[in-house]
Amino acid sequence: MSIELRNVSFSYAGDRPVLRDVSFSAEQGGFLLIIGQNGVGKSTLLKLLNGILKPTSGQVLVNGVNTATQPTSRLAKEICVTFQNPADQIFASTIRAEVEFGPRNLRRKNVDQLVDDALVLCGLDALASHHPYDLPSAQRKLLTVASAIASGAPYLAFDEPSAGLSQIERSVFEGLLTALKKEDRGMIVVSHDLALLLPYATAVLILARGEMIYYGNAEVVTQQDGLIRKAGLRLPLPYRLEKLFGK
Amino acid sequence: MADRIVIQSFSLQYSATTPGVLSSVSLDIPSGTCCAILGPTGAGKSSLLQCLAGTMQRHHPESVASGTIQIGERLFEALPSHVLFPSVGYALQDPHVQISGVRDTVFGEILFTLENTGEVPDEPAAVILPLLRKLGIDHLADRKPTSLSGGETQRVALATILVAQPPVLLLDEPTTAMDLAAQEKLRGILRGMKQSTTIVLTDTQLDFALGICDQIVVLEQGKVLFDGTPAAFLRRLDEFHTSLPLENWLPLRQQILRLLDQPSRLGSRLALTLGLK
Amino acid sequence: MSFSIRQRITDEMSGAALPFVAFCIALNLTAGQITAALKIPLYLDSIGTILVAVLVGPWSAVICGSAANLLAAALGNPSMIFFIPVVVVIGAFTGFLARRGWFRKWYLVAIGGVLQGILAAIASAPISAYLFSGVMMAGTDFLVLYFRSVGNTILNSVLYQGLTSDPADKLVSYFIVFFLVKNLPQRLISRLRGASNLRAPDSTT
Amino acid sequence: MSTGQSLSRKLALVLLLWVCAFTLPWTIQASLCVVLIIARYAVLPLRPITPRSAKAFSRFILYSIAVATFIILLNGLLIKEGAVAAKVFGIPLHKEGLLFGARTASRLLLLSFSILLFFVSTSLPDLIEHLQTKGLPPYLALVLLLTLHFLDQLPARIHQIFLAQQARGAPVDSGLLSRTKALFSILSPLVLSSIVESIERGTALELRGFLQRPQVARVIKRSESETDWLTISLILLALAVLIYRIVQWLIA
Repeated sequence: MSIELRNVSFSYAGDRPVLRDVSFSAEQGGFLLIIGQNGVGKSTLLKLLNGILKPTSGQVLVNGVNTATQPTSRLAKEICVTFQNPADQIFASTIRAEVEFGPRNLRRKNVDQLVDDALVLCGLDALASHHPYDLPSAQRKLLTVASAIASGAPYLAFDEPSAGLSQIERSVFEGLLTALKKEDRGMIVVSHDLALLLPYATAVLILARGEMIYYGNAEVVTQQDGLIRKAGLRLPLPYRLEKLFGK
Repeated sequence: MADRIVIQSFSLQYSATTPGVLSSVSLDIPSGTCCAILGPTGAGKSSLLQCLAGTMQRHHPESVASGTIQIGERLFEALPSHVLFPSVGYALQDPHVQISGVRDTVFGEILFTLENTGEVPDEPAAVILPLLRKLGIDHLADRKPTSLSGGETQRVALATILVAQPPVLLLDEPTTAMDLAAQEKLRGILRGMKQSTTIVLTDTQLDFALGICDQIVVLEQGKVLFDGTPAAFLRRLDEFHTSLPLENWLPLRQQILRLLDQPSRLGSRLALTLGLK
Repeated sequence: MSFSIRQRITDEMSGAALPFVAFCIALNLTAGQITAALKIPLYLDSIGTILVAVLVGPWSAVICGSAANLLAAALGNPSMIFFIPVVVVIGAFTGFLARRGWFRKWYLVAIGGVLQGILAAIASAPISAYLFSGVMMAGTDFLVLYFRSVGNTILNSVLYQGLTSDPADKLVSYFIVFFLVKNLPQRLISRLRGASNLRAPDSTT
Repeated sequence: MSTGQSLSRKLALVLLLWVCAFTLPWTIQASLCVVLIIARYAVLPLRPITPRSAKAFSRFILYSIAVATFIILLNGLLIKEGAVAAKVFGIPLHKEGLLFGARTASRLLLLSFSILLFFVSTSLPDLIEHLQTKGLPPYLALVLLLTLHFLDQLPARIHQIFLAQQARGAPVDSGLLSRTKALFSILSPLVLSSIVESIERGTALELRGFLQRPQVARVIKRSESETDWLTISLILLALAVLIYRIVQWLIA
């Protein structure tokens, strides 16, 4: 059981390729962190995962099924992709109704249970009857995470899930990462937030100008500064200080 | 040019029946410095900025406030009743919202601010182009404001405020969804304008603030937990691990403190990195 | 008088309300297109106007409706310009009802919607009778045709047709707005002038 | 020729045509409609400025033919006065009715074509800018420009929302009922987020000093009112037609 990309390239009609020859596989219980500069093709990669976009060449396999042959509504049962902007998806007037949307669409059997668990994991259970737009934006972000968890999909993919989170939500987020690992869910996360996510990553993929310049274990990233630089990124300040002290 | 901000025992409730968002906050932000207000969601950071910008009274007519706010020469008992622009510039968290979209070009969008203030110079380009150059976006002057990338939008949004040369600049969580390279660029820009502008920014993390700010304020549940220099903050780092994400910082604490106290090459390099010098 | 009207408009149209009114104009234009594309037998093209009337005020609603019809004309449907008087009536009347608190209770909304439909029918009848002789190139033309064929004047036929179809359209529009407004985040809405239209009078103090 | 001048001329032309639409005999009005359609191709300042407006104009020509036909035939059928002028599929059409229809249709089309010709050949932002120099309050100009901005952004927004909801399993590609539901799940975030965003935008405008000082809200260089003879003659012509018509009516 895995999500696998085999030599995937993608270009929007007639344009130059956004992604070139990307291959990786994400396992259940694993955490793949995808890093790279803005506009490097990370969001395109996410859209390939659930078949919203189909690869120009190569294959995307979700649990062995080629995405080219399946509609997104079917693939959404296996992998739930959440985009960056909560405003793109929030439509209900209560938190609970919002979180219910996914599992109901996917016809899960135990909707109430899924929703309750997700709300508790994201620390939103006490706010279930509130209007999403009455929450601070950081909690609205967690709401989209709760929606994804409640979908019941074995794989979850996120675009910058920790952007704008403060310490309160960050500790909630770390808690749910641990819980999801225990549930054997697979995570694929696109993020700049190395400080928060690098410790949880089981694999890291670095993209630069549409190409995969590194795919492998996470420790190497903090040790080889050049790798990060090559992607046009910088390590968080504490990591850099650590190096400074090491010398 | 820049204005000093003095806030004295300032308290705020959104309405008489709801719990307070800010309780007896007192701050002194000297002119031409940068102050970072840090704290978790709901600490009252944005509310404080809204009070300083003058939107609180307008948007929440039922709010109850006490204490005084002094910006430059002007003293307000409780809340200012109107938006203080262009004396105070306030950049919202989402830069896309800041760009009105009613003008075809970035240049026009920035000119729009000058039209609003009623102070359009005879040669607007002579004011706007140098500003764009300073922010490193002069090549975007003729672009459509809605066709820009996130980082570019942020700098254009900043320009729409800065063009009015506000003596006080408020930035609400400017680094959300910015990669570190973009943060570095913004930090450079802010450093360049500190002399002429008093900057108050809010953030949920420490990293951006270090290296730019002269003063750190930690706010939690409407109360000031800490108010002092970055160096003083680093000394008391472990007190704030529930309010700020510091798990990467705490292991380094001892070393930072040791190096800060003894002047060595490594120490001065560290001080430089953290903006303590 | 002209000063006071101007003053009232600027009172309603604070900076915070402007983009909202603009969005509602866009909503009017697109709602009409969507119902046309889906072949739903309703116009719903005054939803934006009604929303502004409730959340901002009557003057802004009049501006919203007029601007929407002007832009619709500019975007390829010139006959919308003739019906500006009708949207003025809709904006002003709905704004008036909202000020009286008619958008707090569902049954008042229902009565208001029907009344609004009748008013809209009366306002639009002379226009479509005189300029179009009742031929609007819409499904409702058959009704006009029927009324005329049994011996009514053009004006009366158009009026009868309006009275059979407009109340339903406005009733649906009113309810859509009623539920929409209920489901909006109250914290943000309070930045708009008309937010007090929705609160029970005792809680405004 | 400045934009302002060209706009004044076009506005004067619309005024003249509207006066004609309510005064002159229908035969002249019908011929004026044809003249307008030709003018759209022949007169440079009246040409559509974008492919989109050119398409709108072509579409309206087709629509106008249909409307005219319907108005004329239906009135010929329903107004049973005068002799039977023609029979279509055995249905008698009366002369008075047909004439009434022709009068209505030519009036309607002349009014419509004059408006449409004006708009397709004019850039809306230019028009708004021009009206502002003529005293349109800045907040109204801003509302109109913002509307155009929203309309411009709408397709991209809908696409984004569509993707987000599809990823959550919204059934966008099956059965009618679920499609209606999916429509709801796309329209709701659109309306909700647009309203929230529009209010935020309003705050941002306030924070940029918009309408803070109404008295100096916008310093617009008022264009010196240069006398443009074409504009003046068009207006005079409109007046002449009106007076001629009133005199005729008084005599009769």
